[in-house]
Amino acid sequence: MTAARKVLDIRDLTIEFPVYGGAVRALDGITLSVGAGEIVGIVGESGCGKSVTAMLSLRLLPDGRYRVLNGDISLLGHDVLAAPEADLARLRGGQAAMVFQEPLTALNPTRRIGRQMIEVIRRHRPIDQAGARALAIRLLGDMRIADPAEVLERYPFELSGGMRQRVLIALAFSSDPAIVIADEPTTALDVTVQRQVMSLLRRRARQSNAAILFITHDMGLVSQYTDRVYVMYAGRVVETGATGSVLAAPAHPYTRALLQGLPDHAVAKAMLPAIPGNVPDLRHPPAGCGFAGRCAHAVARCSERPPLAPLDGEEGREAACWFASIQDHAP
Amino acid sequence: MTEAGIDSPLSVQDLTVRFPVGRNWLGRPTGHAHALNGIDFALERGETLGIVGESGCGKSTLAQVLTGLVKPSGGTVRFGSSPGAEAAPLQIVFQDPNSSLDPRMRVWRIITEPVFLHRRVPANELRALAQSLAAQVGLRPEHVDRYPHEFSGGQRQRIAIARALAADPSIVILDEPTSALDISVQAQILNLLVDLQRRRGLTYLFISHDVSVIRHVADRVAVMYLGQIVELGRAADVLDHPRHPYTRLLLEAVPRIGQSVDDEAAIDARELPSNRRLPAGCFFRERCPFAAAGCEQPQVLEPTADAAAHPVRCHRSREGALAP
Amino acid sequence: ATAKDVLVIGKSADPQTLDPAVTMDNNDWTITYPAYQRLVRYKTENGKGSTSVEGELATGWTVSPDNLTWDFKLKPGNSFADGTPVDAAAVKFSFERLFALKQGPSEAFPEGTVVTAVDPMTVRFQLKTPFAPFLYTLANDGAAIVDPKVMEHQTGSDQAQGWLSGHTAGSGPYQLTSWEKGQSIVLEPNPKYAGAKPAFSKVIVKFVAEASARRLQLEQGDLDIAESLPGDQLDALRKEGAGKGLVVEDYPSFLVTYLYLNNKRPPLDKPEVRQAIVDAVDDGGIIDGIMLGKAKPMTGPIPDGMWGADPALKPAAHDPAAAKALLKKAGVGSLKLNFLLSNKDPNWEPIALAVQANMAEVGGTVSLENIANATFRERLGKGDFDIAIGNWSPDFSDPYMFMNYWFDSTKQGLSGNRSFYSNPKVDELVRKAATLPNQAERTKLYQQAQKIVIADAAYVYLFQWNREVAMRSDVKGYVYNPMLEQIYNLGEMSKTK
Amino acid sequence: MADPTLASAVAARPARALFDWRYLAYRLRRSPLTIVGLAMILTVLVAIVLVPQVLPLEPNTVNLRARLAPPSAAHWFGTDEVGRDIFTRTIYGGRISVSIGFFVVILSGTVGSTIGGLSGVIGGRLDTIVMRLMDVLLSVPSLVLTMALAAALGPSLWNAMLAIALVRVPAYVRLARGQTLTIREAAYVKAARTFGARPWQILRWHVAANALPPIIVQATLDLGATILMASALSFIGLGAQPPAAEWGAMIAVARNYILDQWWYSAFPGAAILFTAIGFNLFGDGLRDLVDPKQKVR
Amino acid sequence: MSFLNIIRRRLGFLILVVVGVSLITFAISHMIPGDPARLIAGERASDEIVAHIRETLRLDRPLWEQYAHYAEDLLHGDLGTSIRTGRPVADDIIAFFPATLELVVAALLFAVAVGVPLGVMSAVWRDRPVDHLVRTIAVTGISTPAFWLGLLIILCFYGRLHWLPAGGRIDQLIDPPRAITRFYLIDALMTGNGAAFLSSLTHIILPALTLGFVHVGVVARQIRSAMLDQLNEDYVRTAKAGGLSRWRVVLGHALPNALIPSVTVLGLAFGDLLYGAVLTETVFAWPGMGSYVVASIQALDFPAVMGFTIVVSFAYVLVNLAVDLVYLALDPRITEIG
Ligand SMILES: Nc1ncnc2c1ncn2[C@@H]1O[C@H](COP(=O)(O)OP(=O)(O)OP(=O)(O)O)[C@@H](O)[C@H]1O
Ligand SMILES: Nc1ncnc2c1ncn2[C@@H]1O[C@H](COP(=O)(O)OP(=O)(O)OP(=O)(O)O)[C@@H](O)[C@H]1O
Ligand SMILES: [Mg+2]
Ligand SMILES: [Mg+2]
Repeated sequence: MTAARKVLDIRDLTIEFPVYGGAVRALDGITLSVGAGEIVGIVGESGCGKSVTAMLSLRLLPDGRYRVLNGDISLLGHDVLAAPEADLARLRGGQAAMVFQEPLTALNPTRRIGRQMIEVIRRHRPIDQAGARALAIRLLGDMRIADPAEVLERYPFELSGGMRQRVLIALAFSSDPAIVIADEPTTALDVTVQRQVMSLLRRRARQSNAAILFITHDMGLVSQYTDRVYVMYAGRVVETGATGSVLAAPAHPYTRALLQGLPDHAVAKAMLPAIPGNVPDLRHPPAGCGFAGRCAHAVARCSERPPLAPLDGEEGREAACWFASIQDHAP
Repeated sequence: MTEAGIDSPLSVQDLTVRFPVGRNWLGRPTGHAHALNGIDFALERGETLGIVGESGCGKSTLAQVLTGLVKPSGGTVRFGSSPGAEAAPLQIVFQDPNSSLDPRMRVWRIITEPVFLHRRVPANELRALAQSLAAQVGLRPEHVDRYPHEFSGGQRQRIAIARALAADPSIVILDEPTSALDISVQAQILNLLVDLQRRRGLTYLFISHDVSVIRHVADRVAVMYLGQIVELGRAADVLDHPRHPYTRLLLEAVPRIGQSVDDEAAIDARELPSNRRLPAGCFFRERCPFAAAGCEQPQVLEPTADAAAHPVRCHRSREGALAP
Repeated sequence: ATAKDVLVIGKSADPQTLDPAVTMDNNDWTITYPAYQRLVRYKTENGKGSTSVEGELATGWTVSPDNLTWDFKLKPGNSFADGTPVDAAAVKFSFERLFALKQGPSEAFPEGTVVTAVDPMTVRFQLKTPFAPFLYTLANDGAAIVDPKVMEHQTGSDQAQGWLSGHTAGSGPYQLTSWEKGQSIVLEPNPKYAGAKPAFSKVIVKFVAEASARRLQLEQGDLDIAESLPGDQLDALRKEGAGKGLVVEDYPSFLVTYLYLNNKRPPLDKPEVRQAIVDAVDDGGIIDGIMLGKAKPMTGPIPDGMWGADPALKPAAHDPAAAKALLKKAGVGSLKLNFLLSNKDPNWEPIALAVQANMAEVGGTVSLENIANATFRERLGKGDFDIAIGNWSPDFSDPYMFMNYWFDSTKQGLSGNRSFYSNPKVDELVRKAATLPNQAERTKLYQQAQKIVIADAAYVYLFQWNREVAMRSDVKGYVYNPMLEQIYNLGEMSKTK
Repeated sequence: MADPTLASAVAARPARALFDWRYLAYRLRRSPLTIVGLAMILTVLVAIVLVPQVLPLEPNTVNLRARLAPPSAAHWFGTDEVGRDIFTRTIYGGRISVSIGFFVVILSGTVGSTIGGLSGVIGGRLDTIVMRLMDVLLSVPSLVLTMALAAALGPSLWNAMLAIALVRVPAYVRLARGQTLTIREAAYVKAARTFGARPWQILRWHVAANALPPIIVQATLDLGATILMASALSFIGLGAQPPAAEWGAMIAVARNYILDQWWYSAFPGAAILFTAIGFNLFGDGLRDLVDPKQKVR
Repeated sequence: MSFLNIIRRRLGFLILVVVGVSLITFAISHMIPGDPARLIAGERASDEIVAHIRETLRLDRPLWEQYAHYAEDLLHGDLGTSIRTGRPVADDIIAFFPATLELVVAALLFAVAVGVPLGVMSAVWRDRPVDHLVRTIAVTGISTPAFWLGLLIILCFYGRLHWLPAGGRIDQLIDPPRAITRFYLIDALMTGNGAAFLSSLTHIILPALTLGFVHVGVVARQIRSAMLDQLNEDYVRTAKAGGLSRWRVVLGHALPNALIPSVTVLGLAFGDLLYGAVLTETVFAWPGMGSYVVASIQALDFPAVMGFTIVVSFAYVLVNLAVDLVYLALDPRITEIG
């Protein structure tokens, strides 16, 4: 898919965290982009580097805790890794907003909702207290919050999880961002509420033509809410393409195995085709294909690292496997 | 409703649990969380009873009552045929394998804890037992000399399962055994559980909020809402032909690959009410699109006249007002 | 620096109670003594304090031949700070109050004394038995004449004890005007005082617990007089003092330091063993090393300067060889003794250490037990010790304070005879001496007794202290009296500037 | 992975008994202050254990001729008012102080943690009573309690130690109980309870090992505090008694010489400071290391 | 409602504390070997006099009877009469306690004023040189024997530099301000007594510095660890992601939240400060309860020791009540304190 303009563009990014006993290669040469108004998903297992990618896109990881070995990030034309902190601070919450996973802890527990919202709003808009307050009320109203003025006077702990997440989304859209990065925004919520929050998020983004980078580990959500998807495994992107086609016809053995291992469509109590073994230890990232150790089709060549290469047959489809081919995955 | 048969290894009747919440200066509770509000079911030998429901509906509380961690405020729990039989051949596997294993115990100690707490057994016998159990859950014998932190999440859950098997239980309660695991590992554990059940003739009470997992492992399914079972029946019946409006809402909300969502319709969901004060009448009334007269009455879990249909806690459904 | 008409005295501790009928503490007397007057007072002869007395409130007195009836004529014109005249009734009130309260100070006065006001200006004391030192006890702080009006402040039946503990009600040159507890006391002239008008418009008594801080304040001129400085600091002050406008004066005092040897506890029940200790202890070494030479060896129980002392006596010699021989003779193989002391006097510990070392030289093992003063006293009273150390100073200027207290077997224990010494002959001698009116006769008896007790080695007499007083050099008129430790003749003092 | 063949049974030596020593060592290297603290503790220990072995020192030899001598080659730290060598006395004082520290901490730590642990595991009314009692004890100003106790027991080193230990017990009761309550909520304890574990078994198998690290950290910090407290007690005359060379007791005398003989109070004071800093730095660092919150993955 | 709840609970606890503390101190003070009567009578007093004094003080009665009397008086708000000074204990407490309290509060203010910024810097620049420096200062403070430090400070600031006075609460020649709160500084301000204010201020600086220095460490340590906790919280990330500047996040969000748990620690520090005050008071001739209590204990003055213990415990519980209330006011999440 060729996006008109890329709001976020990550090129060949490799970073590591120095830790006890070496360094964790959290991202190992990922390349990823989000076009204007596009909803892009990143899906992958726990620890594969989704959150690091999101945080790094706004350079929110604490300085000095990580090392960039290679690559760069361009966010709305700014070189995120090199930009001065002040520039980024202007970008954050302005042109580029974020929604986090845990809505309870993501809000300052001792401040009223209103104060927190107004503080951020006024950071990016030259309006007075009353104006900011009116805006906050409108934003909350957009999120279908019944009595916005009253909610502004509440503390986070007085709201339900779904409400809090809606507050965070409202906040994210407070300054008409070009991109919203949502890191597992519904993991802490119930399925019924999840659906509501996701739909609000998508609708709001479409209204203001904002792009969304949506991070999840739920294949179902990816399928329902994204246009395009990146499948990550052990700090690398293993496959990407339009969501529908990736899920319907996965090209990488990992994507395939993952989808087959889901109990959704399996015969009850039948043995599921499980992926053997465990996710590799990122302190010792595999030299070749990260999935080779667990892959049923691994051969000698897999000890060489496969590049993320375009696949024939479909625009925008790419996979990092020597033997990638688009195969229909029969549910 | 399944008869609380003579043969049922475990049956509960009208189980209620209230947790005191907040205390005034005299130490008296200022309110209660009504976690369970009248649960009835009977397990059948060798089956898997799946329990689904949203967070906070009382699934874990039910598990804790059955394992004796929480005293019920009302109702009875019966093991086997004799009422009040104490020594229940029942074990539990918790959700989070990180916190359910003592980080400072070696694996063989962890696995054999249900044994050595009650009998003095020489250490070498315990290790041998641990090794054989480890083998059954797919761990290597030398693993038993390590500490839990040296294992991955999936392996830790295997250890927890091995420990549950150590006491040679006939019933195992599985409280979301896979929700803390990687999706790529979930299948391994589900396979292991299915395999163990087959080999050892275990009865499972399988708790999960993931409908597809329940659909996969359960013979029968109970859907819980606000501390009550609203629908109970064969898995295929309940999940493919839900009769209770809540079950329908739940199933609809589960994200499915390849299914699209209508945002405008989805936005109007209502959230779960608090269990601090129970609603009068049908607990689901406020969120129910089918609410009508009669719903202000407390609902009971009853089969319909139609013998083929499973019991449901909704008079409208029983009256056939909610044709699927 | 302080103003010319203000005197600032630095003390180490707050007074406890200012009721003269209750307090037994010199530290309290600093305040009470100048606030009250007594029937008699110690004389000042040639600018020096003497141990003989003269009338203060009394113009004169007569004694009956049987030594039992004492009549005192009062000086007219004296009055208390509130204007109440000091008359026989006030004297009678004061003594009756003292006897009724029956606290420590009443101890000095003979049991069963009856006080009567013969006429407004004559007061009579009727004693039960003759008591030679009676006249001298009347100069004690406890004999202060208290304004009878204090009874207005009585609560319950406390004889106004509560009120007097924090106020003064006397006819002395000064009266207490404020007491910031723990911080300072301010004395101001008593407007009704009959004597010469005092020079200071204010006397401030400040409490500074740290000796070093007291010294610093004295050096900086924030204090005019600093009390209880340790010897080493006084030495340092003396050396550098002149340039800083400070003087440190030495005065011979009646404060003595001596060791109690528990005569009742074996092996110290043997005089040889006690004598061996006397011989072993290096008195001179202690005086030089610990007291820095600012003390004088004692020759016997009565300190030099007090009548009754025997000039023929010599200090005990340091003779380890003799000690060893004595021990051998007594058949004491390994001498193991405990040495009780408390932290009351900082010199006690080094002295104890020195004694420990001295005893080691002659083969004795002395273990030190430094305990809280209260416990220390308790154990002294019970005789639960082998060796203990103590300081003693007389309450009135009479050898009675030493001979009768230390050796009369009825005073065994804390009250005085702390060695638990008992010798019927000595009992007889000292008791007789206490009743006779004639000083020469009494001297003879006391000297006879001294010889016996020295031979019995009842105590180890170490030394009598030099009192050192550190003050700014512009303070004039201070007269030291060995009977009035920590008491200042505020009425006569002044400052030049 | 899932290959349960006995042939491949190779004993892998794990390393996590109480602390993960290798991990601690790794963290330690990045925490210079902790190392400094450790070095200071070691210095003190070496000095008090080895110096008297190497040098023939006698802390109580009185030499009145050499009283109050300034530091010199013969007397490194000078001498005191009866000519004892202050260097020697400072070293011996360290023995006393450090032993007091360990004694108090071990006594109050074990007693307090046992009470707290049991109280936490058993819970219910017993727990309420124990905790109210501890609250009352904690409300008594520790100074008055220690002083009164020391005075009641009679001033001696031993009694001062007992008094300090007694006063510190409630803190450990609270700490251990808090830990226990946290651990009690951990799923592994819940699991143990479903296996029918009795309170003492839970204490023995789960609480003891898991609650220990914070208690040990607290104990390390308390070592410093105890040494200070003991010297304070001795300073006001309720602790060590002469001729024992205790630092606080030495300063109590030395304060009278502070204006003219600086060395007398300076060295024992510096010794207290040095030792307490050592234990506090080390304990502080240890706390950071053991604190799970601050672990960087 | 919950304010009321806490107050009620604390007051209930107060009764428990008074009973418990009086029992404990009573038991302890009667364990002390020694006879207070002997102390008052003077060393040489005859047994008869001592017996008489014992009688008047009821010391000859059985212990339970003595306690019963004491408890009865206590109910009437009467703390008894000091054996040592012969004054009502309550009077002595009023005379000595405010000075201690004033010193403790001043020291606490100093400790907070210095400790909080240090702690914040230390947390923000964790593991950097600043952090090491702050931690060294903190640990040095905690490890310094206050009695020794006090001597050094006097020597330096009074002895050598002559900057500040070294003893007492106020210059002797200046009358203390009229007693309203009995805090000289506050009273001087309230009565507009400039000279007294200045003098009290110069007098309190050195002792407060000495006492406070120890607690600078305590405060800095606590703030550092609380700040580290807060800086790890998600909402800090949210605030940053909202574009707020680093110091706005640190000072505006993290610090207020870090102060909440620290309030409790300050409440506890108050107890330690009382402890430290005793040592500091002697050194600085501060007319507080320190030397009074030491002297009372040494004089076996049971009523005084008990009275003081009860009053201090009372104060301690009240401070903790205040802490609870502050906590409640600061943290909206807490609706009840269990
Ligand atoms: N501050 C850090 N220090 C060390 N390692 C880190 C740090 N942050 C992340 N990592 C490591 O980087 C890897 C990627 O982490 P990340 O949080 O991006 O995973 P994720 O895909 O978001 O997982 P999840 O689904 O659990 O949120 C993990 O192995 C993690 O352990
Ligand atoms: N110890 C407790 N004290 C007070 N309330 C409790 C306690 N345990 C559980 N509850 C309440 O009981 C209700 C049911 O909790 P439970 O843990 O059984 O839910 P659940 O269905 O297991 O949820 P989840 O899917 O989140 O695990 C919740 O509202 C919870 O707040
Ligand atoms: Mg993540
Ligand atoms: Mg649960």
